[in-house]
Amino acid sequence: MNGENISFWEKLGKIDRRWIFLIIGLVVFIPIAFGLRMTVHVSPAVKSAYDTINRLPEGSVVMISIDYDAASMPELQPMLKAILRHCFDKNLKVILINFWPLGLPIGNQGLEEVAKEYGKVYGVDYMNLGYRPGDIAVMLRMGTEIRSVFYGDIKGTPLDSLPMMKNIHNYDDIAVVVGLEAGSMGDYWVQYVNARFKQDLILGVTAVMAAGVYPYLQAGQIKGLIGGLKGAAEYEKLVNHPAFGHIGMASQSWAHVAIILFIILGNIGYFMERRRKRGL
Amino acid sequence: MLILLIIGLLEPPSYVRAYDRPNDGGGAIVIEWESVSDTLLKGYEIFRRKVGEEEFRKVAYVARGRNSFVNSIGIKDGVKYEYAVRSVGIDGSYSDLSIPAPPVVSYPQWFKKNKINTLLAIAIYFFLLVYFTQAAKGRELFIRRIAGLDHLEEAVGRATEMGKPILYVPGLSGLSDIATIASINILSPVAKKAAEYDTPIIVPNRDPIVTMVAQEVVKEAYTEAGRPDAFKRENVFFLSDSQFAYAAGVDGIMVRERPATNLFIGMFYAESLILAETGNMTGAIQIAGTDAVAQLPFFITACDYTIMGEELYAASAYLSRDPKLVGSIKAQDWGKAILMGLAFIGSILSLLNIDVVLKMFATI
Amino acid sequence: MHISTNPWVWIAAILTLAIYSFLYKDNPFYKFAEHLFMGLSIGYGAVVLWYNSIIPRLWNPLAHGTSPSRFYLLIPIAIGLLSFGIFSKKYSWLIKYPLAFSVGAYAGFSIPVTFEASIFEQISGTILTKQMMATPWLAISNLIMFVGVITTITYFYFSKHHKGLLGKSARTGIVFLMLAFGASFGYTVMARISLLIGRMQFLLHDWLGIIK
Amino acid sequence: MRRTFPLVIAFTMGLLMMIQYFIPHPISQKFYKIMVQQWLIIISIFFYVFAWRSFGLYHINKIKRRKEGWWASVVAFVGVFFMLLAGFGDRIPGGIGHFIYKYFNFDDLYNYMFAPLQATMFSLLAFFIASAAFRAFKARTMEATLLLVTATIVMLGRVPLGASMWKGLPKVVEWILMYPNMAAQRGIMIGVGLGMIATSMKIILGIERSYLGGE
Repeated sequence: MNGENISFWEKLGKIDRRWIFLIIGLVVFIPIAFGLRMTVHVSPAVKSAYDTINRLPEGSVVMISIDYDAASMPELQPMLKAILRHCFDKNLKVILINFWPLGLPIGNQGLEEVAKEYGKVYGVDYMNLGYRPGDIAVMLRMGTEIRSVFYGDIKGTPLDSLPMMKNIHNYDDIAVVVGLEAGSMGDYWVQYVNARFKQDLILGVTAVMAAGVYPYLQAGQIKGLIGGLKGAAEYEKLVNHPAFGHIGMASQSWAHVAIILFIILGNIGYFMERRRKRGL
Repeated sequence: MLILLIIGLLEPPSYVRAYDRPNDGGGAIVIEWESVSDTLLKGYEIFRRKVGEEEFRKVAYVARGRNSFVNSIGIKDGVKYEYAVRSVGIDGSYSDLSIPAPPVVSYPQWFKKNKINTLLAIAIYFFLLVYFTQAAKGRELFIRRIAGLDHLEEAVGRATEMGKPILYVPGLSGLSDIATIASINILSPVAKKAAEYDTPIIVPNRDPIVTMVAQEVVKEAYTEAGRPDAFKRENVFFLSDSQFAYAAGVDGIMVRERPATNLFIGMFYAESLILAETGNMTGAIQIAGTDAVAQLPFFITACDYTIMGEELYAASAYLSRDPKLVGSIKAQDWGKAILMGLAFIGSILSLLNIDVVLKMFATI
Repeated sequence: MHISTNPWVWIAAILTLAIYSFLYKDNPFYKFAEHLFMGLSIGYGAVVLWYNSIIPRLWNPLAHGTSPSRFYLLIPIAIGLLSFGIFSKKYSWLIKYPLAFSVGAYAGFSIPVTFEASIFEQISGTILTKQMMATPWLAISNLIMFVGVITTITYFYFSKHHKGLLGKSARTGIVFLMLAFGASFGYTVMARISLLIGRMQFLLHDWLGIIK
Repeated sequence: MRRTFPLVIAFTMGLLMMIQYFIPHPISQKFYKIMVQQWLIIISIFFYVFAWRSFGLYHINKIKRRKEGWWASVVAFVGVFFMLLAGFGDRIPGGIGHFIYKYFNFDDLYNYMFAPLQATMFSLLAFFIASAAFRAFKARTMEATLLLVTATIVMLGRVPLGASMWKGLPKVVEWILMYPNMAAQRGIMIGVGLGMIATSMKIILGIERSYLGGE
């Protein structure tokens, strides 16, 4: 009896890795396919991002910068959608801007999708500036006049023919800039736009970057920080619209639990084997 | 109404000064002023004119809270400029222009004075290196054991016993990464051993220049081993220059050619674990070596031995025992000792409010 | 369910599944996808090289440029052409010229930059300041950090036996190294799972249309 | 000519590139720009010819010898051909150019073939990170135990589950990342920095010359 028992654990400890692949695939697949969700606790960093936007009076302008591409889409797109829902719900005006050319279609797709949900009108409630090369130079020149860099919007429509842009010229007319970051543009927003123009900033970053950006929040250079899919899920909770962040977070959590269980099983197998070998 | 107007009148900034930006290639002037404390203040406008011109022209606006600005647009070296600043209120009103700063000229410098510490550090290290490489001539110097390097020969031997090839991945970067050069230095003795044992060595490459260098190095190793005819050029080849296409290709080689020994040495990125896990699946003995801090954890978990960080740069000395190269390791160790000493002294001094050492390591 | 009717999406989905089939074992589907991927990458690289390097850096200045300095471009072209010596046995040594030129330049360039980024910045971050000792908790944390940096450096000490004080210090360094590697490993898991989530999203949303 | 002169070139170039860092004067800036943005790139272009030849020979060799699975090498060439056609097809005049442009659109080829392949290969890491953890994280020695315990704590602290088990966990994780983790990374970087600089100096001095290949 006992012998069988031990060999079971030992076998488990040496299980073919394809079972592990299968389990990881399943724990990620199931929550997505069946829309399973996860209870999420809101962290202060995300709450403070939410509060910053929530405090804005109706009609204020929020600029969202799409600084990512397809590779970071699973983490940052849910963030974009949650923030857009918050803005449209509060009747804030949204300007999208892109610093990664490959992010252009991704950002626009998210914007149009959420705008449709809320019945918002292009050019009146929201608009997309598109992409201009030049990173920091573009950021700095928008400090004096947006039109000095963007003559038209993403489709080439002159800015002045969009009703909402009439009184928007530079950062003075923008209440908050939200940077969704997969690279170094977030540092530029802080080091150039916040430092030089005292512009209020919120950053949404990939999970890997979160620890590196945290000091900005501590130093008060940014008003809020949304980190990874987890941050997106927290924001979804705050705007009361659980969506992909929650689902993705369920996948994440189950995958993490699965890996930790693997580690534990592996160790049980290892100790059983060692005990048996000592016994012999 | 009148009272409001009087209160609303903004003061111009005082004590405006302008000077050539130091340590640059010219074409930039720094303007500074004393900030105005007024709740109605929105920011400042900066004006410029060439000496001799009548009218000031606006060159920039900065928000309140800052009291300096670098003017680098439209500045010609050797031309005299005058600057003045005025305050702007939140209601759109503005003050008079300040008293202009004395005329200023921008010019390029020939030496970055703020980088003198870097230059000095290079000089000291260079001296150490030259001293120890010369002093080491004809002497046997000690190097501590480096496990990963010790097992290189054993790994080559195992492939020979099993009659299977060796896979050598020289990293995914080019020669601009010094780690790649370190990898080439290790490839040379490994290829030589492989040639002696008559074991094929497969070297897939991602960088065109590295492909060429690797071919030359392997060919040379075969010649040195006295078997130039055994060298097969098609075994050292260019696989793909895209990171993941390269990883897919190397995975394919590992499952089809079944090398008994995989060596991943050089610069690696996220693909490190894809390579190392696939290699582990095929049951190969694996030695990795990289200075990419972010990839070390994955190599450590998936490979049998890992040459970590600086060990990679000690490799060529360790394997060749060439006194000159071993001497350079001595210099590296002296560098570490000096830096540790300075970190100690610097900490003690800085806690006593003396920041000399801290300033020595400034990089501004 | 709204299965995609876009043939391109089907191609992308089939290629995705072909790569995943490798997880079970090597098979012709993976081999097909792998080789297609390598081929595409070479073609893509060539197109990018043509439009991003050859046209703007070589063709345009030489064919359409007017400044006399454009003829200086003939120097790197000449140096680059030497690499073709490799195609002949007799002149293969010519390759050493472009190699020495590039490697020498990169080596010289990296020296001051490495000094500042890898050494100056790191040492000045390690030196304890009054701010870092502001509260007892901060002080303990930063002292641990300081000890960690010093002992890790001693682990990389090569020219002395790791015995006595040096040995103890190096062993402490290993403790810090292991802590760091474990932390980085655990920290990265989330990002890697996200990549898989992204592909699942593509398969279930863009291709099969099961999820919104 | 064959041995010494390349070393002289490496020495000169190394010294010039190092010195330019300390000179802000426009002459020095221009030298840097011309070298890094023009010359070094132009020189590397020529090596691609060699690389493509190497790629071609590798696959032609397999096809010629009818090595097992040689058909895959044909697929590789088809891939190259598709991409080249899509990239340069618009330069082919007339009906063929139009046909190519319509059916071999460069962006489509990139977005629906190249990019998904890339993303999928990358995502294999999700599986491999799990199997690597399972296999290697065993409490064999003190060091291995430390590695596995830290990894597990950090993993738990990154998901909501960890925080619901113990509220302080995310803080602990942050502390580990900020202090001990940072310390070791700094230590490694300083060592690596010294090693890299020493190697660079040895290249400039001609002590390290194996990158030049044989004599």
